[in-house]
Amino acid sequence: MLPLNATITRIDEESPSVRTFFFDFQFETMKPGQFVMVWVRGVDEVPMGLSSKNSITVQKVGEATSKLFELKEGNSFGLRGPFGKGFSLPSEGEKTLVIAGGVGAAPLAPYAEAAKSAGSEVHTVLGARSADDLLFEKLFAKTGKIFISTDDGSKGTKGFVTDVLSSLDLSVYDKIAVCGPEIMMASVFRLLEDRKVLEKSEFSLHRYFKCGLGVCGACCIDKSGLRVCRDGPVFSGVQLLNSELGKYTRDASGRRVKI
Amino acid sequence: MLPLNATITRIDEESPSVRTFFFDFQFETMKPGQFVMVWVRGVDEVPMGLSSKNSITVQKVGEATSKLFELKEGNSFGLRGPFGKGFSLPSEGEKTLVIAGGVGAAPLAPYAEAAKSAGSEVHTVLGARSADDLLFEKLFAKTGKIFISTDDGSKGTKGFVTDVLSSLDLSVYDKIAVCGPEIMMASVFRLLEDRKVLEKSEFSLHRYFKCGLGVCGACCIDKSGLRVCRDGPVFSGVQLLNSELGKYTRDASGRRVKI
Amino acid sequence: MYTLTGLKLKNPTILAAGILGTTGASLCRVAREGGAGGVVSKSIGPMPKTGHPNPSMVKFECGFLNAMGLPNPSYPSFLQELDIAKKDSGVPVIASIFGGNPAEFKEVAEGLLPAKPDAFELNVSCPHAEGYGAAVGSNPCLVEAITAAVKETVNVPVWVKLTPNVSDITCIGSAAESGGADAVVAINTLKGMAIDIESGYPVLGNRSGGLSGKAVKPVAVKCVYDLYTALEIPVIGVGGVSSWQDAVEMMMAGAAAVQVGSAVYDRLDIFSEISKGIETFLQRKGYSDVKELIGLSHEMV
Amino acid sequence: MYTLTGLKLKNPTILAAGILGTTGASLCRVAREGGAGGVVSKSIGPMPKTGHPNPSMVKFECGFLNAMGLPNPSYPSFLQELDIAKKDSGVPVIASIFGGNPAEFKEVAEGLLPAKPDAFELNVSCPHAEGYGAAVGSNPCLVEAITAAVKETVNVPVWVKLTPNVSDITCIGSAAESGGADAVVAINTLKGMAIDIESGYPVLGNRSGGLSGKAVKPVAVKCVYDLYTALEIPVIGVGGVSSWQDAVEMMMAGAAAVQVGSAVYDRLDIFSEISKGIETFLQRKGYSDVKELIGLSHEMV
Ligand SMILES: Cc1cc2nc3c(=O)[nH]c(=O)nc-3n(C[C@H](O)[C@H](O)[C@H](O)COP(=O)(O)OP(=O)(O)OC[C@H]3O[C@@H](n4cnc5c(N)ncnc54)[C@H](O)[C@@H]3O)c2cc1C
Ligand SMILES: Cc1cc2nc3c(=O)[nH]c(=O)nc-3n(C[C@H](O)[C@H](O)[C@H](O)COP(=O)(O)OP(=O)(O)OC[C@H]3O[C@@H](n4cnc5c(N)ncnc54)[C@H](O)[C@@H]3O)c2cc1C
Ligand SMILES: Cc1cc2nc3c(=O)[nH]c(=O)nc-3n(C[C@H](O)[C@H](O)[C@H](O)COP(=O)(O)O)c2cc1C
Ligand SMILES: Cc1cc2nc3c(=O)[nH]c(=O)nc-3n(C[C@H](O)[C@H](O)[C@H](O)COP(=O)(O)O)c2cc1C
Ligand code: FES
Ligand code: FES
Repeated sequence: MLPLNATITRIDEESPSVRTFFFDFQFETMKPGQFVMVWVRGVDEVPMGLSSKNSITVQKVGEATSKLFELKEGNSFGLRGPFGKGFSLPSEGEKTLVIAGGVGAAPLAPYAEAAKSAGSEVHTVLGARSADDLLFEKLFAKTGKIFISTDDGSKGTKGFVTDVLSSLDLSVYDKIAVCGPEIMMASVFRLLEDRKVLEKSEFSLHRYFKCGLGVCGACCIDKSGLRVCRDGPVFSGVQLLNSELGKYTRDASGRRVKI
Repeated sequence: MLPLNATITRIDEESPSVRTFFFDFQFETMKPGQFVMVWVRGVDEVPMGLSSKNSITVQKVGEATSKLFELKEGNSFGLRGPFGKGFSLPSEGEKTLVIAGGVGAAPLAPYAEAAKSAGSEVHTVLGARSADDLLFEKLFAKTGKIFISTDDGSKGTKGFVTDVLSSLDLSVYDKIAVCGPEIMMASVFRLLEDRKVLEKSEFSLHRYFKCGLGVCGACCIDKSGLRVCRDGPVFSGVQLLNSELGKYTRDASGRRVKI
Repeated sequence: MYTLTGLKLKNPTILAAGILGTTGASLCRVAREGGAGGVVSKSIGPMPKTGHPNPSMVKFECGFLNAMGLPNPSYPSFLQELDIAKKDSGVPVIASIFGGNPAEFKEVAEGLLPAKPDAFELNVSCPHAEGYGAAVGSNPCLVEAITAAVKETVNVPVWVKLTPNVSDITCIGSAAESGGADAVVAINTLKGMAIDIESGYPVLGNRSGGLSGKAVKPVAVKCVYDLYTALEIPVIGVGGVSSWQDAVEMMMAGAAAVQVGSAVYDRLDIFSEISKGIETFLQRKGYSDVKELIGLSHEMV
Repeated sequence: MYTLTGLKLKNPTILAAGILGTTGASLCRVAREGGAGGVVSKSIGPMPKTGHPNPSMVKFECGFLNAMGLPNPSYPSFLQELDIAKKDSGVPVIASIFGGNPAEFKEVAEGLLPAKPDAFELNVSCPHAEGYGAAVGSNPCLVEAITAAVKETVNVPVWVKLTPNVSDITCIGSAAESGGADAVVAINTLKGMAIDIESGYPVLGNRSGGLSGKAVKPVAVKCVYDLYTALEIPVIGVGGVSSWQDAVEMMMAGAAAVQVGSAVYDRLDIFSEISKGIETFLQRKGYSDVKELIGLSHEMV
């Protein structure tokens, strides 16, 4: 499928470096955790989680995202997707823990909403560098109890999401959904492993994507050889045992790069 | 669609020069008058009307048909189709006249049956060179009254189908379906025109087919430019007014050849 | 009205060579019922040819394979068909011609002149006719000589139809341009074949043939794109166009007009449909003239 | 067991170059979970390359367009991946390599020797990497020299992967054979492109790229058919194979084995599926050995 033309209908400033871009059609079948390939024409095409059926939430980090930040309402970009495997939804009555770090909150926002709609009690641990960078705080608060951590202590617990997690009884949750910077996810992974709740957990991974279709192999992880773009980006904790998570990633050429 | 592999399940000897080849699958959607392209591998591919959902009835005339006649039960050939437009069926209570000459009876046999099933009273005028060459006589007799003509007078009226037709009251029929050698069809056409019943009539034409798909243009007739393989082979009498019918045909190179 | 190498087209869609182009009547029908802005005849040669044995064309999932083998009644017999097309089609009629060398091309062109075709299209690109088509069209010197020979003979525009079955189509396009071509047409079919696995027989009577339809569109777009960069003369795009979107894509790649072949399989009025679709697109996008589309993608960097 | 240029394959289906072949782990997965009889790595070059900007691959109705641009970590970094593949895949591992000239090919082949690949596949056919691939692979002299240079360097089989973007693929195949190739592989992708009509931008980051998938199968079958006639060495068929029927067709055209690329999009275990399908077909038809299929269509006249 060739890229669809997405016209921007609204831009929300979520934080100094993060914006949500709403576009003029809905990915009706989208499951939270699935991603789209966002084609900033003439520049690059990059993966972004869907933060709703008709939006992406983007952190400005480099060339493509900076160009995106120059776009205004009425401008457009290309979109292919939705691709990949999303988070699995809880059943009615199950308890869900959402663990979001930084822009990792983007795919987890629609997940928390969907989990609540499914009849689950949803708790969220939301981490960011500082209070200003906290994403979707109101949304998460609406879906249930929220625990906040900031690196600089400007809001909530000073420290990392793991500092919040260490004081929670994780055995009460039936689903644990995690997305954030890899360092953070690796710490969470170890913590969940220690607490023996890994089998309830799912992590959304980032790797360098080229095709986004599961064909080129750019995004495969060790040792399983699973494709992040197709078999993921959401993997169960168990799938990630003995994986490269937190150890290394690969650059666009395929070379291993330490995390 | 590439040719399907049709394995011969039975061969019926219909007349000294005509055989029916039954094959091992059914063209469920087939409408009487539609044709298939019969691929005699290594030789040629030629059009044949379907004489039932799973048979063709073939007159031996040249290379491809001779090769077909060498095939036995269990042998196979390729089939593409069904293609083209069939005869339109009568409604319940309508009267149908079938006019078949020679191997032109092949597509008309399933038509007569279908017309009868549709609740129509079916009469057939069946012509051939001699008694031995009469095709599907029993079948037509089963579907209703049958009038026979043979060139040599060995059965029925001596002469042509038009000799039978001249003694019939054609105004009683709601549908008139014609297939046979072009000379015969041209005479029938003139007769029906004279009797002012052309608008009730349909004729199945033969032209040299290459693609059979309506793309190459080999089978187009003057002056309409209609494609026999796609817009036909069955045309209403009205569509054939002012046409080349009975005047000329075209050979494989596209040159006009007098009939 | 849309002008292309001096021809006034009703719209920028043209019937491709070898499609419903064997008789004058069918050319007229494609123009009148189909809505084509212009029609190209079947390729006509010096001698009558019955073509390859059937199967001569098959459809598969993504397109068509054909090996017609240039069946044609030769130019003397085709004159009357061309007359009919000229008289009744109401659109420019382009005579496609072929031969094995410059002299044959010249002979056929001359032979058809009495019927006054609006332009000639030189088929130096059919991939499955020994001694003709791509057999001559892969050789730049021959292409130039053939083009020059026909240009000398006729005083209507001459289009040269190119084969994609070469290492560098722009090199053949340049040869046509040097020979005086008024436009190039790209592409003819890609060499291809299919085998019936039940029997082991190649499906086409000629064993192999040419691929057309949706499958070849990306190849055609690339050829048109490259030719647009390399040549001064207009490029006419053909290959897999089956919707107005395809036509717009082809024009953005650089096509001054499009030809439609295999897609007449879907519906005869594909020409009207495409030209209406282009109009609507122009309006929606605020373009004032279809010419603004031509080569647009070259500017998007 | 199926022997091809001395390699013992579980079955005649092989993972094509550039597909899920960037890491040792994914090569192992394709072999173990996918059921491939052998696996070819991503093409590896002398220097790390990040490849072309995205979009680098898009899917359309009839296939895929890609312009990866030969991203690869270079041979020193790839050694560890090849080690993993050799250790854990359980099937022959073929290293695909590329360079701009014979010396670079030699350097890369030598550099990968420590990991003991079972064979080398020389990529002289990628259509969208300047100075590499088809840029060298359209020149028979260069192809012969490159093949000879690698043959001199290694003592495992050398396969040469050919581009269909030439006037006559058999001429390039013969050059590879003269250079000492143990097999040729046909085909790499066809030059192609697509344009986004909403914006006018070519869809691929590199503007144009290579066509693969169903669309190219008839072209690949024809190339294999012609190469089978022209060469003594085995031809490995690749291009649009996505079912056992396609594989059988390719083998009847002359392929000693098939490679599968784009069709891993449909399902990873396409390799097991194809090899099971071939087995069932052989039984139904009463063939005793898959080798009886190879080139069968050449005998059907
Ligand atoms: C499944 C998935 C979902 C994502 N969801 C979001 C999201 O919802 N919001 C968000 O802000 N970011 C998300 N990202 C990260 C986002 O893709 C990168 O921030 C973006 O690609 C940066 O592009 P750039 O050109 O601005 O940066 P560059 O300057 O090109 O690169 C900066 C860094 O971005 C990453 N990056 C660049 N190109 C790619 C690529 N093709 N594939 C993967 N990573 C790349 C690399 O780590 C690179 O080092 C997601 C990534 C993945 C894999
Ligand atoms: C729509 C249609 C339905 C037909 N149905 C029947 C049928 O049910 N039974 C039957 O016996 N015959 C039928 N025919 C006629 C049949 O196609 C020819 O008898 C057959 O093609 C002869 O092939 P051959 O190789 O044996 O003869 P050849 O020696 O090749 O030619 C003998 C004559 O057969 C005709 N013919 C040959 N090739 C073709 C072709 N590709 N397309 C059309 N005509 C061709 C020509 O008139 C030719 O002069 C039908 C024809 C058409 C167009
Ligand atoms: C049945 C058929 C016959 C053709 N005959 C000719 C021909 O006589 N001369 C010619 O130049 N091209 C011929 N072509 C090529 C077409 O004109 C066109 O270049 C090609 O089919 C690609 O366009 P399409 O995908 O729209 O069909 C023929 C194509 C087909 C399918
Ligand atoms: C994403 C992608 C990457 C490819 N990379 C390479 C490569 O590195 N080296 C190579 O020789 N061929 C490469 N190819 C070509 C394939 O190996 C194969 O020849 C081609 O895709 C046709 O086969 P298919 O239709 O089965 O995909 C690549 C193809 C694709 C789709
Ligand atoms: S990005 Fe190509 S396989 Fe995942
Ligand atoms: S046979 Fe080709 S159009 Fe009828």
